[in-house]
Amino acid sequence: MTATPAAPLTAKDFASDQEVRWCPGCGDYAILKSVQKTLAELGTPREKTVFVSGIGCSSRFPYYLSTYGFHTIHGRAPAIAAGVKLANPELDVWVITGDGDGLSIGGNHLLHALRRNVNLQILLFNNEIYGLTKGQASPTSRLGTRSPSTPRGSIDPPVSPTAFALGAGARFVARSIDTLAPHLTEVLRRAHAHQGAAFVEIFQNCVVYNDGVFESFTARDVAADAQLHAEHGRPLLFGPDRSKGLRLRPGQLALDVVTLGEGGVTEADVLVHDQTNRALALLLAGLEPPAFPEVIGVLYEDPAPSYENVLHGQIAEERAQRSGDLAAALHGSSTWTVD
Amino acid sequence: MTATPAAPLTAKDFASDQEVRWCPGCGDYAILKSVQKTLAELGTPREKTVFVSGIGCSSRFPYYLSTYGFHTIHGRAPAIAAGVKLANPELDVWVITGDGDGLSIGGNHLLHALRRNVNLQILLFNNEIYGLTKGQASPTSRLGTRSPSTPRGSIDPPVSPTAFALGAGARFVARSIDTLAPHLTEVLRRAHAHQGAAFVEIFQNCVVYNDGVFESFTARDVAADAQLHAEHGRPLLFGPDRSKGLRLRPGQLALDVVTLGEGGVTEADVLVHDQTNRALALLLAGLEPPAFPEVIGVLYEDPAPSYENVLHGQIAEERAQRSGDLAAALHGSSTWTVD
Amino acid sequence: MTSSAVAGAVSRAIRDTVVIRFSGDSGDGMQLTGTQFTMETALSGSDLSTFPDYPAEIRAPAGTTYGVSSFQIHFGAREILTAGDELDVLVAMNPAALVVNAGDLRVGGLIVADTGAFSRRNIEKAGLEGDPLEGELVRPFKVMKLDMTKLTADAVEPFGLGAKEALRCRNMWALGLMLWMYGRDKDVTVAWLEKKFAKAPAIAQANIAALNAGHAYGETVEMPSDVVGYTVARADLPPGVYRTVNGTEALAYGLLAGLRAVGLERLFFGSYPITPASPLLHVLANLRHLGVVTFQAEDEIAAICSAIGASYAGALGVTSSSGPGIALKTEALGLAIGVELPLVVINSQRAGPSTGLPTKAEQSDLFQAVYGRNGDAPVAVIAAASPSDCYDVGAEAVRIAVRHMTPVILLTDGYLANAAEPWVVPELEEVVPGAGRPGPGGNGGNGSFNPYQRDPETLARVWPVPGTPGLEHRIGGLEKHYDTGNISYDPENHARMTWARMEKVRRVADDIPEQQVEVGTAGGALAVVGWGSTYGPIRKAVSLSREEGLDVSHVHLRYLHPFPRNLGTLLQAYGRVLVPEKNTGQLVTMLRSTFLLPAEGMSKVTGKPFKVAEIRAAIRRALEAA
Amino acid sequence: MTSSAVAGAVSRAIRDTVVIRFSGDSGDGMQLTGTQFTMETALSGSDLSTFPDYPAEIRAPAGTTYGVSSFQIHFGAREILTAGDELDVLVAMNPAALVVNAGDLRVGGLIVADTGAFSRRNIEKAGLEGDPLEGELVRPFKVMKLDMTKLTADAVEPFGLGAKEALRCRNMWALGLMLWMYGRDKDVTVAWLEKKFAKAPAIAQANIAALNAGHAYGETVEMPSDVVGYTVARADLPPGVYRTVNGTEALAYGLLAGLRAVGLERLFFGSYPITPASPLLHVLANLRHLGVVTFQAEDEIAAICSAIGASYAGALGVTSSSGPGIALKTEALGLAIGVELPLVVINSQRAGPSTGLPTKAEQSDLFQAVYGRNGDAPVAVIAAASPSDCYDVGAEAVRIAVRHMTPVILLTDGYLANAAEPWVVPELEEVVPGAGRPGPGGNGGNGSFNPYQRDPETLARVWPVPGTPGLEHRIGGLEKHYDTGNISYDPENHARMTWARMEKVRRVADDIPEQQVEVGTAGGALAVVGWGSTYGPIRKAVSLSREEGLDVSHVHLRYLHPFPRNLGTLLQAYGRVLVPEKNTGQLVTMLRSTFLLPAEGMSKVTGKPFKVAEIRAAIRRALEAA
Ligand SMILES: Cc1ncc(C[n+]2csc(CCOP(=O)(O)OP(=O)(O)O)c2C)c(N)n1
Ligand SMILES: Cc1ncc(C[n+]2csc(CCOP(=O)(O)OP(=O)(O)O)c2C)c(N)n1
Ligand code: SF4
Ligand code: SF4
Ligand SMILES: [Mg+2]
Ligand SMILES: [Mg+2]
Repeated sequence: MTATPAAPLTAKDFASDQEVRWCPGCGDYAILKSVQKTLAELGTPREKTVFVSGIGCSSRFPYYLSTYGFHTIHGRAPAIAAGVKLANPELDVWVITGDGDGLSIGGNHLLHALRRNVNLQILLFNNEIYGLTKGQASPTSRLGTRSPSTPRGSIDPPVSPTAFALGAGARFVARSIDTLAPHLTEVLRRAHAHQGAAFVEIFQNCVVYNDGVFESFTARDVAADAQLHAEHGRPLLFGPDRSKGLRLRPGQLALDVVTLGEGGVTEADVLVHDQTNRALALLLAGLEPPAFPEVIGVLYEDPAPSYENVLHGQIAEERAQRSGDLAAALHGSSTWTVD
Repeated sequence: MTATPAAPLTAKDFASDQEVRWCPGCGDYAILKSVQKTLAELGTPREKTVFVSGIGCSSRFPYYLSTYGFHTIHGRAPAIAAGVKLANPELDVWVITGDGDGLSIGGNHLLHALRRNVNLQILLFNNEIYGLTKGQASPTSRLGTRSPSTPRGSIDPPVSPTAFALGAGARFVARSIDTLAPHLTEVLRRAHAHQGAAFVEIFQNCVVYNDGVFESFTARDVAADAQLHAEHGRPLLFGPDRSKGLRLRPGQLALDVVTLGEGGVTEADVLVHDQTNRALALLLAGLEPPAFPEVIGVLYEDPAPSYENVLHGQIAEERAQRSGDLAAALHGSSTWTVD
Repeated sequence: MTSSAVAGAVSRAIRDTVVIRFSGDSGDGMQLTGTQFTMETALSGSDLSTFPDYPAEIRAPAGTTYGVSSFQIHFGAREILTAGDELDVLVAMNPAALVVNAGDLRVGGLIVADTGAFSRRNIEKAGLEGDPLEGELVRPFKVMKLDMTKLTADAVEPFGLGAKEALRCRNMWALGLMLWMYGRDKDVTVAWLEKKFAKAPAIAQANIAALNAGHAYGETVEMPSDVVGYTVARADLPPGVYRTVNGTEALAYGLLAGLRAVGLERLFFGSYPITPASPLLHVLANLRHLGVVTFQAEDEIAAICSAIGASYAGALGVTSSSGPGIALKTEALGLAIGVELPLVVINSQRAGPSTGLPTKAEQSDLFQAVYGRNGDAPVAVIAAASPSDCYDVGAEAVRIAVRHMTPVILLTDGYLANAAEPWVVPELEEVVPGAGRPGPGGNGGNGSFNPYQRDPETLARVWPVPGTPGLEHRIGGLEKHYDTGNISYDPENHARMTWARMEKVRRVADDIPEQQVEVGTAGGALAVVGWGSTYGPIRKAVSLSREEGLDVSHVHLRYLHPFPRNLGTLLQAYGRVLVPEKNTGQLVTMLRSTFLLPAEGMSKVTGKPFKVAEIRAAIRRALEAA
Repeated sequence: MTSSAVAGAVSRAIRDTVVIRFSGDSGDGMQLTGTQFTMETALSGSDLSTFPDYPAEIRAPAGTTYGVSSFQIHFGAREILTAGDELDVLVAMNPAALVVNAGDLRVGGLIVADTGAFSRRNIEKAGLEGDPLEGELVRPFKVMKLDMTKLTADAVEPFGLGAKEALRCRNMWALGLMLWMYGRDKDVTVAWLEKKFAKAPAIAQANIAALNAGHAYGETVEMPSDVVGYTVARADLPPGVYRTVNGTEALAYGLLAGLRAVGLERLFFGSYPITPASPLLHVLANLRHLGVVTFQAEDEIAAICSAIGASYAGALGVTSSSGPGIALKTEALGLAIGVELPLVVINSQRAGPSTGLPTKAEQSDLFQAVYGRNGDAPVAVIAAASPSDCYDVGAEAVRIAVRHMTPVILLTDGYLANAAEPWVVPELEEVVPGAGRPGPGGNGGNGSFNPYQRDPETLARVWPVPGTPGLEHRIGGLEKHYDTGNISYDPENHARMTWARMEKVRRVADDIPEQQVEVGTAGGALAVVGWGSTYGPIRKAVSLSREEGLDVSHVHLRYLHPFPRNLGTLLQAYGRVLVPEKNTGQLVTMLRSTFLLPAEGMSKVTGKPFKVAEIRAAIRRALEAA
């Protein structure tokens, strides 16, 4: 068996020999590139890396990587990935899911993977639509989305993936954009560095069924005004010349947009991002253009022991305390002899 | 068919002829009493009331009421209840679930019932254990809970039902205690009055498998110090003489316990409860004795159109615009005649 | 509109039946092209049958073989039962389409290829060395090379579309040519284009121009001497008002007709998208003015659970999915069986196991439908045989579910869901109010009410509906007492209830027609027994074999559980029984165990329909061996 | 410790076998009482079989009939195969226990009742008018009235317990009396009490005092003349080191022995609690030092999915549930079949459908196991016949799953899970490293690796494990190419893979022993064919019938899919085949379809075990009819 070459791997080394089968122009292509780039930079060996996905356009992802991969069933990737990780904690396990896969049929497994804090990187490609099944509304589709299953417009208030993750008790919650390569790779690096379940929502454009749904903050001309790149310990500033910021409304738990200089507002008035504050993360997750910027980056990170470590720690204890001899165990507490 | 007597119904009128089969001393008895009392006070006719439950000790609930009832399968009550409500919005539909039923196997349906905002009263009896299956740890069990399935203590960080509901986008989130009858009935009344999905977590004592797990704030001697009864528009005060309160840490999204009079603290410094602030609700949901009081009452309420109303509104529109004649519809857009 | 109307100058050869396949890239609009050709052909009085076939990917990279999307239509002056074994004409919009489909063309068949799309790049994308139009591949066929790309570009030039939009009109050019070739009209397509692109008139006009250009090309331009126009006479179909319908539409209408027949107001449809079941959700979502409530649930479990809740509330609960999704519904289906509520569960079967081949049809979920539950958990199982049969089967499923207070599993498949054919618009019967629906039951007095009171004839329980005063009751999945409906752990009672549930479903057999022979005689040397979408090929194969003088009959089952009461005796009357199935042998297993009959299986598990020729060969083998 | 050791002064009558049932309130500790009596009885050298039976409620209100909890033990000097048809002794701790169980007592049997618990209140709670000890009910039996409540109170008085705690010792008093009556020792129980209540010595001592008092009561006090002590001779069991084991423990050990035999380090057990499957989770959670990882998942779907993930990662994935939970695993099981990973799925069957009777055993999930999936989705299915057989079957399930790279469904039931019997502690064989486990496969070079390379003999695919350089590969539920493992939509390839999956599982039949005859001859007038926990009663009934000279044999199936290769021929050699099942007839259906054999079913769906007498009667009927 040929070991992975000693020479540092490049992004190309993480491409499989399979032809990529997404629609031309699909945001998934850009994400694939960024993931391959990140893997190369992390330098984790291919053979120790496993990508687990559910079902959906996004979930075809593992086929296009040269690592180990498991394209499973709809919504169950987090549960299967947990099994992989608990059975062999040495492996570096990534989960790829979509807004339908992860939040419609798979919401329960996502909830429990997050609250248990299994050390997985969970990437949710949110295109606010069911791509593979030809464009029905998904749990993240905006109210009024017209689709084959909602000809008069969808009537389900959408769920916010990040708010959901925060409510579930996730200890790493971040957001990025398919085509924002530098930002995305950095977020992926952070997610990988985080010990425990790391949840990353990636806004992904479905050119066929939901084209341009994120334009309000991804379009070149508005991006600077409509995106706030949150960084821990730094003031929550945005705008072309970082002249705008978020201020905490005095005595209340609410945020306002302020412009530096206007009405004597200085940078000191601008709230400093504290990634360890869950309530702040929830507020940031809820902001939307046009009134507010879309906040991306690491909204929340507050590490705790990861599930597989605690589990195998307990088991190690038991092994230390009790004999591993099966034959002995078979005899149980009391036996008698017939001769 | 005998119509419900005109005479106002009493709590006893809401009891079925079935013998109640919970363990002596189970908190479920107290909840049953409060629900029957509430139903009598609401004056909703028995025949228009439906209780839907999953599986668990708590889910036996419907058998003990004289209303319509459906004891379904594990974790699925919210989905079945949604079907009942969407098929006949005239009905007043309650869901009874447990911490295992609602948050372990049933987490996904709870998520979607809440975010869709179907007009259901969802009561989750949280005893932090699997009662009916003889005491295994549940998703709300505290870390280290020793149970038949976790002999060395559970290692899953518990999920907070209220935080989960807030993250899911619920528009009514409340908390009460099995034996706190006046408080519980008031919360139930509020939940019923709320148009849309109303989520109520009820701390319920399982005398057999998790006895006393809520003692730290339910025990007579500590209750006053350890419980904060939140009310919209009123300062968040607690303590025997309401001498303690919660203050918002200046410039931050964090709460501190302060004592009126000490260090010049006055009631004016105490944060006023705003039930429309999701971030505040999340903060309150996270407070725990001994450092903080356990906050009960309506943590969050911010009504939005309920799902079944919007749905049937759309349908009414369609009926108004298009002929309901099936025979005509069968002909479709173009036909031809063979003779 | 007869063909004469457009026959024009050229002399036309007569054809009895024709099989055409339009094939191109997922992006080339072949499904639309086929659908329009179907419509025009139906209107011109041919009988027909279609077979759309597309990849699982939404839009695989252009030009690749796995991105090829095809639409096949078989039409003619005779009764058409299948989409056709072999192609007479292959319209290939690119090299990939040609290589993928050439093998299905009959020797001497016609290839119409858009040479404009046979660029070096596309040829490579199709995994080929040289231009296939020059090579061995096309040797056995007639090839008509046309630069449709250019011809279309010229035709739409006046409308100032971008190159990309212009190219998108290619399929209409090809359609125009084919409509001319078979003497079909194009008015309906013109009207349809005007409606579809109402918001973008330029695009509408361009497409119409392309359509006309393709049509005119055949009409006017000098065609290769060996390619002429054809006339296909009208089929003498039984008189009536006709429309084209695919299995999905027919099924949706059937459910509504059934609803009406049992006097119910509301059909609640809880579903979760999955290929190839989603189209039913899409169709019903547009019929909400007819009493449908559609609910796209968070998953299949919630979908069936919401439908069960709706049935409990007095509506008719219906849920629909495909194999993997049906699997997820299993536990909840058990609940519906236990509480004895009416429910229709529709399974659009696809090739498995697991995700398998989502866009390919199979019949491999029969075992799951009949046997696939924990406990002794009987349901009624019926299957649709053809697109139009979906209407009758849909109505029948509702009738059985409501009259017998039982879940009914309706089996269809991805082929039926998408295949279309002419359909005589059915008459709706007068409805006898309350008929076919169990009553609410009587109150035992003093608040005790038994929701499991049974109809002595059918054993169906009463259907008391929330909202009714005095009938308040509790039901659930735990075993209940036969006489009170309360929870009961009594062993004898469990046995009594178990047998009551079994017998209730068995008695469905007393309420359905006896099994008829589709083609042939009741008894003889050989019976070919089928179910579901194999109907067309089997019927055709048996008919042709009988014309040859072979002693073979066709028996086709709609009722798979319980079987029709006379089925055993009927099948015993044949020397041999052959059971073709698109699975490894499921119905044949059931027939053997039920009737101890040495029935023999015939499996095809390629995800493709049986060919008439394959079944004819099997018939011959069976009779020779006999 | 032989009975002589405690026989004491009184003269003892000899008994060959005895059936005792301890019965009382859910809160009365009957299960513990029975378990201790079992332990002492086993140590004294009797063969035995037990049958715990308790309600679905945790603690139904005291004194109610549905709150009654019972423990039955059948022991004796002969081979004991069942828990016994009829009771010799009923220990009734309250009126409800008496009314619920009296019917199972043989005429002339002994009732030992605690009169202290026959208060007016308790009598009413049991739904009775007057004291049953005075009425018709007990007329056919001997009744021994003892105020155990008072006798216990007196015995524990010195330890100053509250009335409630004192009452809790009643069961030990009753145990003491029964141990005396059958000349059993009590040392183990004393030791067990000291350990159990180590933290509360007063309670320990009080219980021991009660135990001694009950024992002494028989020893010393003047007993009713017609009630004496008994001696039950040692059974001559085959020599060996023995312990008692219940089906759950045996199964857990069997899985570990199987793991060891295939040379794997880690068994991953993903499960979700459900009655009656939970005990396996509880037992394995205490064996993590032996290489087990237990994971209580959020639901059954996550449970099987985590196990599949673990198998993908190179451990052996095992999951366990009961009917409703198994139903939920169906879709994921299809994935395991599609990706061909080893997996053991254990189903502790209970009475269905739906929630049904959670604490009652049934065999009604056989169809689900064999047929219950979408697509052509074969798995191996095996079943355990007795508590100790669970060990062998557990090991065999692991062997088949790993050697054949397939999911295996192991069927057991709530009866086996809880029933206990003496068990010869098995020897573990030497392990041949790497044997019985497929290799990782070879790398095709240039990064392309086919994870579906097959063993020419078994058709099992290779098992490349993440972490291994050079074997990186992708698998999934979509159909894959036979030769490359890549996604393939090719129709012929799908057919090839479908048949490969079928044939792989069929070949398990070449790797298992031929079917043996349990009792009797290979061929004859009548075969009684069973599977699972009906083993005991069938074997006993057939043995007794043969002693009567009847020509009947017992064939018991461990392998339900595929069947043993000789099964058809074997069964053809009998005039008639009778198939007793705790369902409405599932194995019998499979035998009929597979072998076209006119096998006849015999159903019992009360949730209770077959009685030997019931099967003997059926044998007689069958032979007379023959
Ligand atoms: C059990 C099951 N139910 C439904 C489906 C059909 N299905 C496949 S993908 C999908 C939704 C995919 O949406 P999303 O997760 O957002 O992925 P996307 O295609 O948008 O990337 C559905 C409903 C399935 N394959 N399996
Ligand atoms: C599909 C399925 N899985 C598992 C079970 C077993 N089961 C019944 S109740 C229960 C947990 C109940 O816990 P909870 O919801 O907290 O209710 P409680 O008994 O504590 O009131 C479980 C696992 C079941 N009945 N059905
Ligand atoms: S359908 Fe949408 S998400 Fe799917 S591949 Fe195409 S563009 Fe991407
Ligand atoms: S087990 Fe616990 S929750 Fe269940 S009935 Fe008994 S006390 Fe109540
Ligand atoms: Mg999506
Ligand atoms: Mg609980």
